[in-house]
Amino acid sequence: MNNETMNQTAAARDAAQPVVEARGLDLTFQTNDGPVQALKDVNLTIDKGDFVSFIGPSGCGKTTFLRVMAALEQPTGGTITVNGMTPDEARRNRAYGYVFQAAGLYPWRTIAKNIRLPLEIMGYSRARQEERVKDVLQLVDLEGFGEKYPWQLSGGMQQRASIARALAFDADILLMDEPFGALDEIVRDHLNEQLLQLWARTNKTIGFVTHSIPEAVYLSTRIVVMSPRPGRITDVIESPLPKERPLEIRDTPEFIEIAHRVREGLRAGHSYDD
Amino acid sequence: MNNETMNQTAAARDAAQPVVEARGLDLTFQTNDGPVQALKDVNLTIDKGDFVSFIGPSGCGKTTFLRVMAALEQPTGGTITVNGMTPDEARRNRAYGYVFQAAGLYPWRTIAKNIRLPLEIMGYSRARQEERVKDVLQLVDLEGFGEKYPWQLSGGMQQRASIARALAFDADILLMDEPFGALDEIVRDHLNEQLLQLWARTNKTIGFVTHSIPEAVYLSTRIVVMSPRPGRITDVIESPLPKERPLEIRDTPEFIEIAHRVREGLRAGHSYDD
Amino acid sequence: MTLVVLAFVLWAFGIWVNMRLASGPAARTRAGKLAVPVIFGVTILVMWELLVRGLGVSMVILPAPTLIAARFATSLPTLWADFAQTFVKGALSGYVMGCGAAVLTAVLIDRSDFLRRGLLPVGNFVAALPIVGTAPILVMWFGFDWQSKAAVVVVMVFFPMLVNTVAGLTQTSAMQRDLMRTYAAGYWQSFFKLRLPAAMPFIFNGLKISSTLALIGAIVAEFFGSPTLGMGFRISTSVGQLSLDMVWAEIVVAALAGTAFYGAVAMIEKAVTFWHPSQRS
Amino acid sequence: ADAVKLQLKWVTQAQFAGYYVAQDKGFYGEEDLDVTILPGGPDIAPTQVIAGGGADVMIDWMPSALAAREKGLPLVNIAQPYKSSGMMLTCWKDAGIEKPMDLVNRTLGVWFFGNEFPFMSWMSHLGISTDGKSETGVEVLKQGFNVDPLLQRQADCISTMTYNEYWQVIDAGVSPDELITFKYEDQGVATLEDGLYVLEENLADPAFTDKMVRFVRASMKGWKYAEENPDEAAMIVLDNDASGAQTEKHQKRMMGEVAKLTAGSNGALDPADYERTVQTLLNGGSDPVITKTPEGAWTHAITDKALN
Amino acid sequence: MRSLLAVLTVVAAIVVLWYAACAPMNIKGVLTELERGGAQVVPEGAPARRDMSAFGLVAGNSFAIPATWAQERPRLPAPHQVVTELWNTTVMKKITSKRSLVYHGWVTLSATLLGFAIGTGLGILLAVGIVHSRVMDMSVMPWAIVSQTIPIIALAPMIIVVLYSVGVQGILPKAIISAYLSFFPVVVGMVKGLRSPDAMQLDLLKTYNANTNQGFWKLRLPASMPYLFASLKIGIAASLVGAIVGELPTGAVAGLGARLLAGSYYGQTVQIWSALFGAAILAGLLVGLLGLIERATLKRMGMS
Ligand SMILES: Nc1ncnc2c1ncn2[C@@H]1O[C@H](COP(=O)(O)OP(=O)(O)OP(=O)(O)O)[C@@H](O)[C@H]1O
Ligand SMILES: Nc1ncnc2c1ncn2[C@@H]1O[C@H](COP(=O)(O)OP(=O)(O)OP(=O)(O)O)[C@@H](O)[C@H]1O
Ligand SMILES: Cc1ncc(C[n+]2csc(CCO)c2C)c(N)n1
Ligand SMILES: [Mg+2]
Ligand SMILES: [Mg+2]
Repeated sequence: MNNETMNQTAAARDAAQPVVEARGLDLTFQTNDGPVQALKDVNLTIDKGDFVSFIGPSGCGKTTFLRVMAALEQPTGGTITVNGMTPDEARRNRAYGYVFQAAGLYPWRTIAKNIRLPLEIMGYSRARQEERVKDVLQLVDLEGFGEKYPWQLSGGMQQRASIARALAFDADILLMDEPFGALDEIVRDHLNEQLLQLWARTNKTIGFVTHSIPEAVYLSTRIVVMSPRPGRITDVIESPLPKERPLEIRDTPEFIEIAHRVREGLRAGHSYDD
Repeated sequence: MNNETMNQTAAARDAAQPVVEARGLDLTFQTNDGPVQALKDVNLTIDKGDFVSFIGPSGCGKTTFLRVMAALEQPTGGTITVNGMTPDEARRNRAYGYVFQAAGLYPWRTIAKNIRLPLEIMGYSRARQEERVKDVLQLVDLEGFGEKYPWQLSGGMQQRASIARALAFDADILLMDEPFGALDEIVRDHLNEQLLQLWARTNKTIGFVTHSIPEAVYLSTRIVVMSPRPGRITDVIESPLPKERPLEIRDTPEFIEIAHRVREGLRAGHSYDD
Repeated sequence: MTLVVLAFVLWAFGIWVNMRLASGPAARTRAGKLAVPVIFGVTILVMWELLVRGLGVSMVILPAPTLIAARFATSLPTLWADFAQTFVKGALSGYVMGCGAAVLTAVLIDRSDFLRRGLLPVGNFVAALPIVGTAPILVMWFGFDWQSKAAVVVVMVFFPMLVNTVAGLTQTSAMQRDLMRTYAAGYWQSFFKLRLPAAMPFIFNGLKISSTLALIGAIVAEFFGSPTLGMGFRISTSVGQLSLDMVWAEIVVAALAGTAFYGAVAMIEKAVTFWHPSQRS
Repeated sequence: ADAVKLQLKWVTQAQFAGYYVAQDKGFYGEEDLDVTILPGGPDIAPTQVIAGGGADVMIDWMPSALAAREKGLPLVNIAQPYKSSGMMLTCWKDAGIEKPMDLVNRTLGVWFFGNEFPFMSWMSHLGISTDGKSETGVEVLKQGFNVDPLLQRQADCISTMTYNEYWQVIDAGVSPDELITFKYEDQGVATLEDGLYVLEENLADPAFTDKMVRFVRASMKGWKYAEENPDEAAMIVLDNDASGAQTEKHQKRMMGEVAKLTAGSNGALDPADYERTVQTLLNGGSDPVITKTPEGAWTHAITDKALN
Repeated sequence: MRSLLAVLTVVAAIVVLWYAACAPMNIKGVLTELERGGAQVVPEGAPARRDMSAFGLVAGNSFAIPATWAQERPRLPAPHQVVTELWNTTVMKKITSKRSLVYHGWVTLSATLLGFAIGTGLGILLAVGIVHSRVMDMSVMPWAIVSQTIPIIALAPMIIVVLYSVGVQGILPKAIISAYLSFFPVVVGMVKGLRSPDAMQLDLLKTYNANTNQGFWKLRLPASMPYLFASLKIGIAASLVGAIVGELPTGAVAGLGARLLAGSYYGQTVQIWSALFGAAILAGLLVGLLGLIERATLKRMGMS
């Protein structure tokens, strides 16, 4: 596969160079009742193969930061590079797989066709398309729903379809905005495991927004805690957990210790007295 | 308060009589590629003052069952009564406060006006409206956002506004469809506590859909576990936890025991081998 | 007088039947959906007949439906020839050319925000030109035969179609577009896979509006010069000769053809935009 | 004063000068009449207006009135201020047309809307078919309101009135010797134009008849005044034109031409002219305007009282 | 600002094309006139030129090009001719004069506005009925569509006659025709708008047991506002066309329709074009005005 050989040479180069490097990033939205500072002085380095989770109260700029990385939003200050280029150049190199906070399936395509969409655009052969669609449908446990239209599925099923769509092609960097928000714990655990396996296998770099502290701790090599008004990074927690993570790791003291630290960081961003 | 005296006499009567009683409930959607059985032979009794959580894989019919209770969907078989009447009669008596899975705020109304909507419809006086809006905005930690329009808020903030809207008036029965799905753990804990307090204070009956097992266990007097294709109830777990529940209760063995049972029930509904 | 009273009794009856039908289970069946408007129409026709007879309205003012039907039946060859001239040659060819050109133009100007900003106001301006003014000019330019009628139709349908298509091409949500951006999809890829499908409801809106405009345009244009053939020619000539039954027979043809045309477009719409919420309920 | 509503056949122009003069000079007032003049236009069928009760009396060409009568609308001619017909066919000389039979195999512009009858009769008189260009037929176009088809050479000939469209062709820069005209009057197929018609049933009402007597008397006074003072009449017409489209030059010239057509009439219908019109129409070939000789389509009752 | 520049560029391009088009469009008439005036043109004689290509004639007689922009009765008047005529008939004439386009525009405008008011009112009423009553939805909507396939210009004279016979005259008949043309877009748009609330928004009201009335005022009506304005803009343009059509069978004594007709009747192309532009400018102003109202309303509703 062309893509994979490319990835490997890239990996060799990236060992020294970080994948994402943000320096003093600012982003202010101009709204009709004044400016809203969504990101303020954000500094962050993400290395090749990192799994970085973003956690923080609602409205703290998690989505916004993900969008800046994917060149969907222009920062109003500071610099950011992705693979040593601007995010937009990286985008044009098809570096990203993005899972949005809402499913965003195209209503005129069936689930299978929705998943096939990026493959068509990136010029996969017919046979490869079929194969990938089948694989990822299975991955998210939606076999048999390929021929349904999006509105015939429940909210959680749609969300899984959109995850499948992002996994169907081999993007270097996977950006996921609360992908598992609408899913129950069991599916979530299952998909968490699958995601970890995929990550370990492919050495992708993953940016992941979540509201669940255990999920963040379980998945990440690094947890970024954010705080709102204005949105900024208050803490970056490196995880000492090994790359190999059975579900039971969640009961180990290290795990609980990190979760505690994240919770403390998170609480600092809130105004509740408890 | 007129409403409350009414509630008390109602409570006396309801001690004997269940609030919701479903017997052999079936619901089949007719779609263009054949019927989808969303609910099959559902039997459930909810007593006055119960806090019932519904948990289950996505697509198992949780939303559908809530909608049937609120007379938003007609069952195709079986019977259901609410307060001894049909759901539709109960609806006409304004028995329900409903929080939808998506926020569903009216975009042409500010947050405060959105919350005021049910109050206007139910003929609250101006002064009472102001007062209620102020109270519930505070409850969900959105003071100062009353005059913003929905799209000026992040996803989580919108969801909180929609919860405030359902709490603004004194409905007998509160039906909440994944109300805290888009919120981080801290806010979620905070709102969980608030909800428990409200419930203890007002003796409301609450139906609550969630994907979080700890949340279900923490909040409920009874946990209904559902399973898909066709959607049915596989387990109903009574909680022995006291009505008074500090957050720390989540570390007690009883709590962990119930959570374990729920997890097992949930797992049974999935096809994963792990 | 009794006829007039009868007319109103019948009207009340028709409404009553429809109320029953619409609120009953029949309303969901195909037959029920067809029956209600048909009953409504038949009620109006019978009322018309009874009122015209009952009030003794002169035939040169408003002929009774039976007279119109009789004239329709005896003039089929003429009506057919007029229909072919006006609808097939004038309206249909103009419709195809106008709508086709509009969609192509929309695609062209869609690539440039500058052109879009510049052309749309001008387009709105041209769309407001009244047909009574443009028709004589176009007859002068394109001659008396169907070509000038087609030209009038092109002018009439071009801008509603253009405006709708351009609006439709912007009808994608930010998230849908962002998705394409993350794939680094090319212009034509996101055009065919996202913007065109998303635009379809609007394009069909334009096609439906244009379908009624096209026939009217072709007919009206014939008032300003035509060969001795065509629906507009026949209508204006027959009015002058006080053959009101013929006028109405042509109007019936126009209504039938126009409704069938509209219905055909609506059916294609249903098949193409089945996914849109307005088609799903 | 008694109210009278008069429906014209066409827009306000010197063609109807007599009535505007009678109005302006107070002739109607002298007869204790309150006359409203309703202008016509390309979309107005006077017969329909009178049938609908929109007017008491109307101006129309006799073929159209007789056709309406056969359709069941009993119109009666009560006066005929126009003695002769002003209609003609105007052709390019350079197209090689010299005599009526040269018309075959050419494209001709004709007015429809009830005005096609004289042309059809003439063609059938000549034995020329109107079904398309051929050695024995002509191609007919439904001419619009203006002379463009001739100027643009979309047609070889068009219908014109001596007092109106012909001069528009001239005004467009064409010199009279580039043109050749065929007057219906000269071809022996002239039909009566611009008569006054009312509904037969109204004539049974003495009050109505009396009103019409006074109306015709005043109108004829207006016509005679207009013939004698053509320029003043044209200016009166101009004052009454609400569209602001008419020009002084054109109206004065039109009045001059119109005066030639009204000159021979005192207002009373000449039965001989009527017979000739009916004969022309009855001979209208395969699709004649009228199929049987009309009965009671005219009366002298009004003019007899009005003019004596 | 950007938009203005864009519009000006497009207009400039159109004007250039327009001038260019005048030459082939008018060349035959110009050559005939020049020939009458004694000039030497190729080929000689109008019949010879009749079937020749206009471009060929322009190429062969390039000296005649300026004359194609200054004809008295052109097939296509040059832009400056139309502008001059517009200027002369608006600014240079007293607005009470019958030759003033402002006067005629006012006559048409009054019928347009009355017709628009009637049509919009009727359209909204029908839409409300259709949305709330199944009978109306099922029986009226198909016939509303049929009504728009009937060529109103053919019916207009009869409508006027019938109205006349029952004593309705003056501005009202015109307004009724204008209303007939404008009610349909309003019905279609409003039905769409009143039905635009999604299932969840409707369900919410259902849980409050809101009555139909409350549902209308608090949900359906506000949700329909963008649709309402879109269809009002189409409706007012249709009203204007309706008023102009309605002027023809009322004797076409005054109004833009009368100007169009008189221009057509006397072959005054320049007058037709200026009346046409007058009508389009009027429509543009009306639509622009509605746009302003729309902006203000939606802004107040927080929807812009
Ligand atoms: N397009 C926009 N225009 C104006 N303000 C915006 C826009 N998008 C986001 N914001 C504001 O920027 C801030 C950050 O928003 P963002 O969506 O990044 O939050 P988030 O961390 O993703 O929250 P959540 O967890 O609720 O999704 C919020 O205050 C939001 O109101
Ligand atoms: N309007 C509808 N038409 C057809 N099928 C439907 C409709 N609504 C729901 N369904 C089907 O009914 C089943 C139950 O859906 P429901 O929305 O109740 O699931 P849920 O338990 O709420 O799931 P989630 O956790 O993802 O919200 C699903 O299979 C869904 O596809
Ligand atoms: C559409 C139409 N075209 C021609 C005439 C014929 N016509 C009758 S009177 C008159 C005035 C002559 O200048 C003319 C031209 C008409 N009535 N309607
Ligand atoms: Mg977000
Ligand atoms: Mg659900």
